[in-house]
Amino acid sequence: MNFPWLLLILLTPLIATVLLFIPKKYVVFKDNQIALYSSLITLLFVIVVALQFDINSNSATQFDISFDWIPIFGISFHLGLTGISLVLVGLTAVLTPIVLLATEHEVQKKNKEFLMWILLTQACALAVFLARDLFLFYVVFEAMLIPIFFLVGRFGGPRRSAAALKFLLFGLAGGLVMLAAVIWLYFVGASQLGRGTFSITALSNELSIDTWTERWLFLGFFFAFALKAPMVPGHTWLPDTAEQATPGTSTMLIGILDKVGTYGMLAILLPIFPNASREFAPAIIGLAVFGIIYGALLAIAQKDMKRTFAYISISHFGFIVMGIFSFTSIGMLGSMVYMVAHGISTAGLFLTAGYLIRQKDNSLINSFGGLTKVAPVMTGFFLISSLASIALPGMAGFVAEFMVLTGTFQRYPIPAIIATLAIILAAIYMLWLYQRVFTGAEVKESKNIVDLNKKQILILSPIVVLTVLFGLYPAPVVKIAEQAVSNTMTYVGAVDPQPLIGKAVTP
Amino acid sequence: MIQTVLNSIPTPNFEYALLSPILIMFAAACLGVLVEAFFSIEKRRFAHLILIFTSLLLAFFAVVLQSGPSGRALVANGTVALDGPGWILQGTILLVAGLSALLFAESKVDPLGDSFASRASTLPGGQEEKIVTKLGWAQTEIWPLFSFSITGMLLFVTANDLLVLFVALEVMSLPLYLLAGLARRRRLLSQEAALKYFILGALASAILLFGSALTYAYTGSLEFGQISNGISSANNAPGLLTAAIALVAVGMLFKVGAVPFHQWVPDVYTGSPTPVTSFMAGAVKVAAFGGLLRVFYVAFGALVWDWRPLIWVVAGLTMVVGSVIALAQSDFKRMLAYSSIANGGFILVGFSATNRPAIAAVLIYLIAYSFATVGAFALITLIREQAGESSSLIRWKGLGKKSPLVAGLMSLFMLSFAGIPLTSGFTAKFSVFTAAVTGGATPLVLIGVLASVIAAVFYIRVIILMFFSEPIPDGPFVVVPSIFTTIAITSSAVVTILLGLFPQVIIDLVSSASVFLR
Amino acid sequence: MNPSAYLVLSGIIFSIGALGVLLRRNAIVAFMSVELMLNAANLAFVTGSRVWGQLDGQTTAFFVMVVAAAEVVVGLAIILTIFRTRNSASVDEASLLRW
Amino acid sequence: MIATVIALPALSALLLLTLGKRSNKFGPGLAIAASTGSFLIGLWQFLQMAARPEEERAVITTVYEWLAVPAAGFKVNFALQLDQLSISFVLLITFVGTLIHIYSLGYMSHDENKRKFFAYLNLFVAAMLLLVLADNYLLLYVGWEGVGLASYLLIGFWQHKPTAAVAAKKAFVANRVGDFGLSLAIMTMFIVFGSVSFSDVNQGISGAPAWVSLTLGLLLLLAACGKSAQFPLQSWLLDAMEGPTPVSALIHAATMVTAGVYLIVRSASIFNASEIAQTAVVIIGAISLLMGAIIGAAKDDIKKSLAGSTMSQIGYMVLAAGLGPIGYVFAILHLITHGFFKAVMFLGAGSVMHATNDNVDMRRYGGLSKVMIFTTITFFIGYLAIIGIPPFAGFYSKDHIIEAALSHSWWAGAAVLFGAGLTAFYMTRMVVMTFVSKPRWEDDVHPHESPLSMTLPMIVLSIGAASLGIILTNDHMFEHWLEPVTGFVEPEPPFSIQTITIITLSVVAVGVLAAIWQYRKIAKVAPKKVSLVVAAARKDLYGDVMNEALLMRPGQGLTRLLNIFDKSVVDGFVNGIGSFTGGVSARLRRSETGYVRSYAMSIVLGTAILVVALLIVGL
Repeated sequence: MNFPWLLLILLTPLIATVLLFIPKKYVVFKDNQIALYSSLITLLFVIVVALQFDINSNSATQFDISFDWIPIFGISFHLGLTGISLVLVGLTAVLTPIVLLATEHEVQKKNKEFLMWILLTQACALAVFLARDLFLFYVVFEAMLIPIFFLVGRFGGPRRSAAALKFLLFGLAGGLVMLAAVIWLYFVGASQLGRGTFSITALSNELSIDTWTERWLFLGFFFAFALKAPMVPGHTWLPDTAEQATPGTSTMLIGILDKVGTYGMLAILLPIFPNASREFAPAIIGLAVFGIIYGALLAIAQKDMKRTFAYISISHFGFIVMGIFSFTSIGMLGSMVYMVAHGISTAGLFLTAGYLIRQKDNSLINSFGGLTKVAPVMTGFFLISSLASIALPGMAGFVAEFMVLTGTFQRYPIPAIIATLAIILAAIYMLWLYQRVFTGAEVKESKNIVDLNKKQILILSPIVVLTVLFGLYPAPVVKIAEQAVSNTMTYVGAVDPQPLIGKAVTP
Repeated sequence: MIQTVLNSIPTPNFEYALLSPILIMFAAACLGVLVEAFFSIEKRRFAHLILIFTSLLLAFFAVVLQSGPSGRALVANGTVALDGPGWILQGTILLVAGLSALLFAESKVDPLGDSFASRASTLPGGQEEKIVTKLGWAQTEIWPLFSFSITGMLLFVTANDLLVLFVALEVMSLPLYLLAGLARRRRLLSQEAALKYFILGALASAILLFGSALTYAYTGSLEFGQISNGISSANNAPGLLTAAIALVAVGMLFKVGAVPFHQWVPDVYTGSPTPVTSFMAGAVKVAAFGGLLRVFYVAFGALVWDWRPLIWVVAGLTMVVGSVIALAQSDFKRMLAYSSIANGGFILVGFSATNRPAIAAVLIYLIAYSFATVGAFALITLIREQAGESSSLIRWKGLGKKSPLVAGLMSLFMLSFAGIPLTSGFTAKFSVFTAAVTGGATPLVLIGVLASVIAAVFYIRVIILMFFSEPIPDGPFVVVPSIFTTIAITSSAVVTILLGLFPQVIIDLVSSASVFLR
Repeated sequence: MNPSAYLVLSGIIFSIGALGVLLRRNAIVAFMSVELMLNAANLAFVTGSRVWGQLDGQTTAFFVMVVAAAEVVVGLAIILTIFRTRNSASVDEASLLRW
Repeated sequence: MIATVIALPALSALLLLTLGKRSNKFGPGLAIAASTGSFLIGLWQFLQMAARPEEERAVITTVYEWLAVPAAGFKVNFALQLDQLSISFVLLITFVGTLIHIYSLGYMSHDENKRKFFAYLNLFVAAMLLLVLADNYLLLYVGWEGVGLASYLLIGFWQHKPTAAVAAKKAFVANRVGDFGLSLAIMTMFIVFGSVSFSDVNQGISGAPAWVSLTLGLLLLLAACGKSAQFPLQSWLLDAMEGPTPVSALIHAATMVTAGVYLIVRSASIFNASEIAQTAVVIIGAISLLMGAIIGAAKDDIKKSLAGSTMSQIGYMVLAAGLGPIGYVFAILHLITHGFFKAVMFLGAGSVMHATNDNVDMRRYGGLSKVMIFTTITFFIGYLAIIGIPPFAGFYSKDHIIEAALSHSWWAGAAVLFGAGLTAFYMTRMVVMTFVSKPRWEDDVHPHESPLSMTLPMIVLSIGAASLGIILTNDHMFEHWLEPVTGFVEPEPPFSIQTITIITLSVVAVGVLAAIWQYRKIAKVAPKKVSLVVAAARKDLYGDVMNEALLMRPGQGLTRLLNIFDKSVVDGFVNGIGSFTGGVSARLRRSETGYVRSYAMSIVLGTAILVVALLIVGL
């Protein structure tokens, strides 16, 4: 067995959670320090793993560690790293400390509890990206509802209970349907292979499911992932949740956890149900394109900043899904970059706006105006995050969006063209929001807004740096995910379309 | 002459050792009666406590020691089947009953004493009641009744004969009817619960008995194995037999609280003293399903294609109706009652798979559910107002602020009921659904999924009330219990978590023991 | 003999008992109806015993009687308590627990 | 090396923005130094290039591999292409850019956010250089949006004015419409050629089917329309005048708005391959040049009038670029001369505003020549250049375009000729209203000449505006210079060149005279009763009205409708399930009547049903 790096990554936040509850006389660190240091240690481990990660390796997973869990069902506690999961693990590891730092004073009273849930959220996110056993994946997929449920319900706005309930019910609805599919899949596997297994690798490699069963199973999984991602029309929980949750929670939720939906599509749906994936791809692309435009249009119509961000994310998730189901290397890799870019820009939007919203306890767009003058630095950060979010070239979002669109265009030109319209809508929703909140005459409410201080600037800087970095040099993400994506392409049996004339440039 | 007659009757072969769990509890019950007769009122309680816990422990050890492969046999002339499921059910019943016993014994949470009326014979609200309450008397008859009931359960789940089944059912139920009516507070409701439970229970057991009689009339035997043989040798199932099966089914389904035979459950659960409710929702449920499994798998197994569709319908109805009505409940105990109905539906899903995984799944579900439900009911006893337990949900607002521990544990049980992974509830649901899919009951699984989502709403609402709302003024307070309740709650919580994290142990145990002897 | 006649009779008695439970308000009468149902079962048992030429069914009838007696004890105790509190043995009056 | 041209202003911008107020003191100086440095490096590069033989002049420098998906054969480098075309732009951008930096020193001296302004200017210069130096369309796109961003920031620089903020957003959105075209074009290139670099596309286009060049041509034209404010995406440019005047001069006159022309010329091979696309370009150019001129003739706001003029002049360039190899060179030539003379006029306008308390209404100017001698002279040189009086620069570039247009078709020729007349009219009108006629100043206005930092750039630019035409066209130097990149074919107009010159000059003369006659007397307030044409022109020929009626209003309605739809139908469905279940629950709950006999009833009935059902199943 390998050195259990992945276990270390997973255990760090859990241990920190325990440490939070050890009486303070035995622990030198303050609560915030414990959480922050643990997230930094996790990041360190992830970096170590990333440096050792062999991007050319043909094996399905690396750094595997596996323990028997429920052998009778062929269930094991199997962690493993693919390029796809490494990218998302990295995103989680980077965003968590930023969120922890940025939300340091977000809650005063129940700080310990807040930190606990954030750390548990992180642990769940890491586990779900690392799981190579479908049962384990499912368990974490459902379990991670709980920390977010509490984060929303305990620390949110006035209608947080309803939002938390809605969030949880959507999650459960998707999850339970998926559970039925998971069990059915297990049954299919057991009767076909003669032994029950939940190993994702084994299920992808060895199973050939009959057409109708595969279709149903595909739909079962897709339902869960689509609700999580969220895709229109299963999206209504997200605006409500984002509106009520604190910015830190929203960052964890939308920036990281919602990626589980798209990750699931890429890492589970496609490899295990290749035929059904191919069959349903056109319909899903249609749904995704609809979501892209629908989300963008609705983002324009919102009156609340946080709701706007939520609809923007819905639009962006449409892009990610579209890239995945384009079945082209560019599209899928584009989706990977998109997930990273979206995670970062979401964090930027929510956290920057969070500093503002917290001062007034109000996120209505109309209640602000002309903030540039009183808070120029905040304005700057918000503008950069906005631009990152609307995929300004030179920022990570652009590379991602371009790759997704190009990948889709290779196979589905019309949907890609329609989706491209979103770049116009994006300019409208984001800049109009910016215009109303930050420019124009100062509103009375805005007079006593305090600008970001040095510490806050420092906290938000990594977001900006990463956005630009991946915009100018997306190679790290692309290279890491490349092999995994090419494996997925092989599973689906898709071949990249060749250029119409002239050969492709050989590297 | 007499000698020859006596010799012509074979001496019954009676395996005392293997039957010892049942016998121990029976003895405890009889001794309990003697304690009532011979001990002074001050010492009775103590003696009963010693007696009950010793006997429960002894019986449990007897189960553990003998439940190995060598201990599986048809005993008492084939009327009792001590097979894998039988032993596991007995063990579970003893453990869960033990937890309930701890709640029975608790006398610290209520300033007036334990949960039972000081004198059941006194008029509610009358002068006499006040006096005996002031004297601090206790209705210690609950202990022998409790022991009898456990004896009945132990026998019920291993009964391999319709007559034994009927007798065991009555031994199990009659004490319960009485126990239901013994609440210290809200005695009118408690008595009403007892009456309802009694009349409906009697009706149901009469139906069961008539079904048994018809079965006997058709097959000429009361023993499950021979009934099965008798059925298989017939070419088709004539009306007599199908009617018999239906009647037996009703009797059993009544006990498990399946729709449409469920209506007693909410009333009785609400009215009974909470420890008794926990006993009914925990141990009785286990026993009832144990009996149901054996009767239908062993005796009527040959007609599985006839009765299975009906079980499908009942299971679906039970899940949906239980979950849906629970949505509208404002009283926590009543909500848990509907939850118990709904959970019964999920167990029926597993039951309807009618294969070996189904037996294991049902057993796992029973174990997971019974512990969690006892834990939940135990927690109710701690949340009080001046007038007694505070079970009105709306008043629980902000409970998490007053007592994070109690509210947190309650949330744990709620999450387990909702089937969230990493709790025992998920393990249970997973095994039941897996069994159902394997057994070809996939549509039922889909209904189960739907019902789970509905059910999640009311479980989660409890958490929302406790944690996401501000406390109301003059709301309930949380009392610190004695060691009894503490142990009960802790064990339930531990089991709930352990079964969620490491389900392997229990799955192995149950899977290796999921074959009925016939 | 034709056993079906006895079985039909027992069925009829059983149904009468069931109807009694449904129709009579007085708890004691309702309870007596349940006893009637038990006796219908006894008749069926005895019929079966006769058909198969065994003693099992007849023995069972005795067991049932004993159980019925036990049931009476418990039942009367409960009904009595109710009666003492409410001065009525009507089952319809005990309807505080609902919904 | 060439990368430093971009890096200098980029780093300077980055520094000024991150350091914040701490760099207030040295900020403007640093920005000017960076821009000057870029210009010097560019100049050096130009001299080196000029020294090399013709075929070795184009050099591609790969900085690093930007984006690569080997599996799909997809690779885009961060690579810079320095050739005759791009170096021309580099020089124009850095030279004019530097001058306008210097001018801003005076113009923005009182603004508290001066440093930020210079940072944005530097950012713009960097982005614009990236745009013209990129060796592929995707990298060009980065610069393309970069200048859009800079333009957005600078238009909205005085964002406390709501109009400025709105204008900035409008500009960005309109540009994004163009970007829609550019994005699709790039994607199409990739699926057709497997590459998005200029050289691969150029090579591949000859073998591609006709629809490829047509599609690409139209998409690129859409992109160009957005960036260069051509019909139908023109309306943002007039609003963009909300920005500080140096911005208008640099971005919305001399450089950024001409990027569309650059794009078309850069994609010459694509347009050469599709006659329909070319014709479309010519038509768009013709419409825009006339529209711009008409708008310019009706506006009383000096900057808006100049903006109309810019649109019109870019219309000339676009039209020229649409003519194919006979026009590319002249499009660029006009672009460069226009960069000078329009910049000088904008700066002049800025100077005038500076002198009149930021008044932009020409009806309240008049007689300024007496108090602002440098401004008047430099503006007048620009005026002579734009209306095409020999030997000023505009004469050479515009005359060539007219020749080329005439050799293309009669209607293109007519359009450019008519445009020339209109140009003469509105420019004369402007000069008359501003400098010549009687003073109509506001009472508290005391006009004065601007400081040296402002007049100096104007003087330098006016020298260019006066002389560049002669210098560049001398011995067909510019044609030869650009020919290797764009190709060049001598236009063959139906008339002799002399004839055309005479016709042009007479049209111009008519325009000038008409303006002088029309504006011999000027009211302080714009007359209300005017002809339909003037009324329309004052409203930007209803460009905004159309946008509002066709896009904005329906769009707003749609989003509002969708919002309601989302809340009541989509979410309503979800909530409906919830309340439906709740309702069912409330009803079913009533089945629990509390009457034991009714419970017994359901047991008995249930039993009966079960028995019957089992009997049925059993059969």
